[in-house]
Amino acid sequence: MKAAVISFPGSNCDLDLQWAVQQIAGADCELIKQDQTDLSSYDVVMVPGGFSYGDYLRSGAIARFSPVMTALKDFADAGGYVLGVCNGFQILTEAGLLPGALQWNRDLNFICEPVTLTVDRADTAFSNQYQVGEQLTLPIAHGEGNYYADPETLAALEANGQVVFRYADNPNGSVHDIAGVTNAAGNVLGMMPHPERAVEALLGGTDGLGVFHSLIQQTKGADIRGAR
Amino acid sequence: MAHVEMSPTAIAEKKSYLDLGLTEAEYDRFTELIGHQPNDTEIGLASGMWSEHCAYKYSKPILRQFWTKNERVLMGPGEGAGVIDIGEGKAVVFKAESHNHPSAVEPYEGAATGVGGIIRDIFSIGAKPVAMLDSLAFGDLNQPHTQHLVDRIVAGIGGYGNAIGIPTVGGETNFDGSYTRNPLVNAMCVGIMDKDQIQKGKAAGVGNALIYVGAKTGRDGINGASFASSEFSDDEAADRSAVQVGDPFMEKLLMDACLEITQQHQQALVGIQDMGAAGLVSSSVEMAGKANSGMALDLDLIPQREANMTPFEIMLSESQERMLLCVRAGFEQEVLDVFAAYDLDAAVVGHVIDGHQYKLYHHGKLVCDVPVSSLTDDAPVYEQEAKIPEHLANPAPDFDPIVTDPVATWKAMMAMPTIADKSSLYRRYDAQVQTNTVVLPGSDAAVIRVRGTHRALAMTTDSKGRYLYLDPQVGAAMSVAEAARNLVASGAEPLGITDCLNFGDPTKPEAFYELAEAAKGIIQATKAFNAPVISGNVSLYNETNGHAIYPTPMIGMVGLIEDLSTITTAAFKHADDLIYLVGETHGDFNGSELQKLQTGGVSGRLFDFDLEAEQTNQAFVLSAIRQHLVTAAHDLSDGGLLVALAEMGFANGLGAKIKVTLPTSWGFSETQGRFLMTVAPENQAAFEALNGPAKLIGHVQAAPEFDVTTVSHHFSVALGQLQTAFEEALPWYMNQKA
Amino acid sequence: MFKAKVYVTYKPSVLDPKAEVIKTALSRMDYHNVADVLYGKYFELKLSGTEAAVRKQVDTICDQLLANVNMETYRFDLEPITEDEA
Amino acid sequence: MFKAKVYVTYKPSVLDPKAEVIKTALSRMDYHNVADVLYGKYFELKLSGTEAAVRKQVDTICDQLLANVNMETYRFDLEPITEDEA
Ligand SMILES: Nc1ncnc2c1ncn2[C@@H]1O[C@H](COP(=O)(O)OP(=O)(O)O)[C@@H](O)[C@H]1O
Ligand SMILES: [Mg+2]
Repeated sequence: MKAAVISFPGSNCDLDLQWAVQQIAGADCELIKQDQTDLSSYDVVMVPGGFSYGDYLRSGAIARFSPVMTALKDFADAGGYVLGVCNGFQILTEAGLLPGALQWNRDLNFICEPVTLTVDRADTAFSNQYQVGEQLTLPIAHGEGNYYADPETLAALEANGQVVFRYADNPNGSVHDIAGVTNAAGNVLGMMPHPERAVEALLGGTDGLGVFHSLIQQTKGADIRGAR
Repeated sequence: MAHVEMSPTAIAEKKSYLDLGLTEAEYDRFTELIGHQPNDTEIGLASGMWSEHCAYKYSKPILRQFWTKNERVLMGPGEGAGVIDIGEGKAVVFKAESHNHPSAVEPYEGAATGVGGIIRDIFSIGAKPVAMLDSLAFGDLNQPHTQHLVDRIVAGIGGYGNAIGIPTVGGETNFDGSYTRNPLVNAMCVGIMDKDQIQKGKAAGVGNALIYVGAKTGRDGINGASFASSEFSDDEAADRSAVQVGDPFMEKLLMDACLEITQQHQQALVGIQDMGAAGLVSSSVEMAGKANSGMALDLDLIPQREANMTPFEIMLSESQERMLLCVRAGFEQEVLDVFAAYDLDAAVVGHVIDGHQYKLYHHGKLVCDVPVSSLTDDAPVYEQEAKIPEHLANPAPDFDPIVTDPVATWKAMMAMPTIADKSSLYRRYDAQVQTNTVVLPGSDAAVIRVRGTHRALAMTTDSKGRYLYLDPQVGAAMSVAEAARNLVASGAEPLGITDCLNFGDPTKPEAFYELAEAAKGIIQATKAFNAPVISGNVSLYNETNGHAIYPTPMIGMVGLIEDLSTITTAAFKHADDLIYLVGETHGDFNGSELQKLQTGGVSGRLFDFDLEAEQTNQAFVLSAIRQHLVTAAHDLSDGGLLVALAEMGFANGLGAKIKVTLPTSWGFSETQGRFLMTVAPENQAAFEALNGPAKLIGHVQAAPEFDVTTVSHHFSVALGQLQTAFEEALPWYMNQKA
Repeated sequence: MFKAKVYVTYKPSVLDPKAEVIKTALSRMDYHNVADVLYGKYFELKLSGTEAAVRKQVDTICDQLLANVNMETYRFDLEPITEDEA
Repeated sequence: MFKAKVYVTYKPSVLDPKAEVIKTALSRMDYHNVADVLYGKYFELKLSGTEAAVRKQVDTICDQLLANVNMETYRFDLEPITEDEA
């Protein structure tokens, strides 16, 4: 698997994602800038967490005007795999690559803590190493992670089985306890919890590794170092 | 509120320098030093540079006595931050800074810009910031004003740290009435670097350029340094001009760009310093002073956000997110290009010149021409008079607690705001970004691994204002000891400390006495734990309407763990592990949380402190941990033995059964130098063979229940009951109406 | 030259947590005569061009940047200003 | 019954990082005719009472709650509304 992580000005989980994919999951992973316009050499492009452009207007709102986003749209349209984590998820919704929007957490406070997720779909490019119903512990760290979609969109999401992860105990007010959702085609996933923060036992758990192993499995080729 | 310029004669006649915080004697001294009547700009610079914040004019005689060097210290106080060797080619850099006054006026931005400021100190040394800690003190939490301050200050710290991507991994939150109008907001930042890349804030080499980078200068926070060096009164609460808005996005770019320069453009860089208190003047003149250089700046080249700023305003503005670099002649473009790639405003604004004068030009006119030393080394230093405060000269009688219902007291103690769970606050901080945090907030010290080595760093902040109020010297030594105890419980060996000395008005003999005595205690204890002071900060005038805070030195300590497998946390791990109490317990209650619970305050003579026993106990605990004989360790501090025991049980829902030969009330005594540890049954013999100062008092049990036998009582309580009291106290208080 | 005053608010169907917090705060301040609170963002932009062009442009800026139309709505007023006011 | 429209913006001397970032975004969208951006908050409150009382109350609410007077200024308009509109 050849992956890239897009580093926007203000991204701050870019190096963490790269570390998880490269040092821990053992796949190729490059950091690229927001002005990159050609993504054709990658299997997977990841949009990291952080505060792109300070998140000053709305989280993710400004990043979507970066040159790389046009390329990312083409990449996704062509079937490339796109993973957005936290701010990455927010950027993907702002850019229209994923449905819905992320609103301020129900209690208006930033929340950093481990949460329990339930795997809803184990047949996606991002979750094929998990079992349906499996419970995962992943950290969240966000102020605007309260997923919102209007009723029709929501009904369509559920009907198409686009919800991949749900909160077991909803921390932020997200509709239908949605923690991670794909586009209709299933090749773009956005999730608020941070899988890259749960890949080493030393740091408290390895439940997030499955996301990266799933992508490696999906894109074949690369060998998986250290089974889940 | 724009600044109106006055002529040198008008300044002398109208004595307008008095409004800037300079005395007549200081005005005369400055006039003599510079050899002419100071003009408006010059007197403004003096007021900033001669403030306590920049010149340490009252605290210097105290700070000089600190113990600042051992074999590991690479750089002590004097630069942006201190540096200590941690082996394997790496060094740790750390410093703490207070932002008490700004946070009292505007809690969110005051706290946020405090975080921003301390981060700049760390990366100006060339270190990558890897962790933040925050030490907070507030008034009583049943006051709506306090609730508001807690909410906004915590939001501000998180707002900045979370956005810039530095994990906030620890800290402390204390509550006492003395902080009602003067909350303490001390932020500490820790960085890691290759030990051969240390940068200094100096401007040397005639012809070398000064490059300004970062946010444009505006009229925000003008002369905040002298603002922070005076007391509050009710009128000044309405003085709302000294507020800046933090921009963590800008600082992230600035940090990344500056680190790129310190790491990859070393041949271009002579020196680098952040613009903190007294903004452009302090950073530039200090850089010249350290290299014994002269300097000329052209103020028209300073990036400005507002029109028609006067030299006074430009030089004393405390706009945030700015840095000053001295760059070798010929390399200017190379450095400007790096900044341009990050979309940052940067400009060459001046040069190092021959001689020792500090010259400023504005619209082609020379507006300041003074010796560099008149603003730095020649600033006044005062030896103050010290006088023992009345409550120390004639202490109240000893407090002797009576505990008739042990379970009720235990629950009430768990809910004391200073003791209660702080997770509702620290969950608002990203503690994990950068993915190095091994021990999260909630245990004793936080632990960060050092990438590229087998090592980890443990870090903590501790302050004990209540103890210092009853005995500043012993209380300060206890603060250092508690910090060390927290590190040791995590498996770390203390490396060094940074401090924020939060005190009252130093011109009052009683307040100065407290400061001088506290320093003595810090010196004794730092030597005892081989943890020199490598950096720090002073915040005086923490008074409102004449009422000072408790004297509160904040101790930030960093320790080294050489082997990741020896990292230890406070949580019980397994049922049947044996519980040992390390250290002697006495009836030590004056200044304790139990005294506060039962009497509403603290009074009397502070209980004794056996520094030697503390050293012995810490050495024993560390050695047992390093031999892998310990499954959990927790230091005893606020609330003593029973509080610590309960805290150890909460994380994994494990109870305990213990028996102690102490009176029940002594279960809440705060005798120093103690730990609780657990040892797996199979290691009992090996552990006891160490012959340490540890006594077996019971064991961990699977049942979520604590069962305690003392000489006077036998009682048991469900873990859940104590945990509810512990966890719900802060959220409950925060929702109280007046 | 025109000044555009832009108002961005949540769609009525979206619960706005910030407005809720303000309501709670008002009732803590014992203001029980406040019936309703709406919270939004307010922008002023100064733009040059013909009125029609500016109107179209502001609409695009709102739609793509200033509001997230998945959960927010916007409206704006244009008023002509002189160069001095700009 | 009155509707109060409240505008809260930064004081002119305070740096507004949000407005700066919006300006950057507009120039990336190739809108070079936008001269200036102001970013603020907008509130609508509905309140009952006499005009004078309501005016005084809204002023207090702004000063103590809606605006942070350390760095923001506010202004508001009051308009009478009927019970139906409320
Ligand atoms: N303001 C804060 N920010 C971050 N962490 C905090 C804060 N207040 C308390 N904590 C964390 O809560 C835990 C308990 O704090 P404290 O009771 O002060 O510990 P100790 O008594 O061991 O010094 C620690 O892990 C500490 O880092
Ligand atoms: Mg402790």
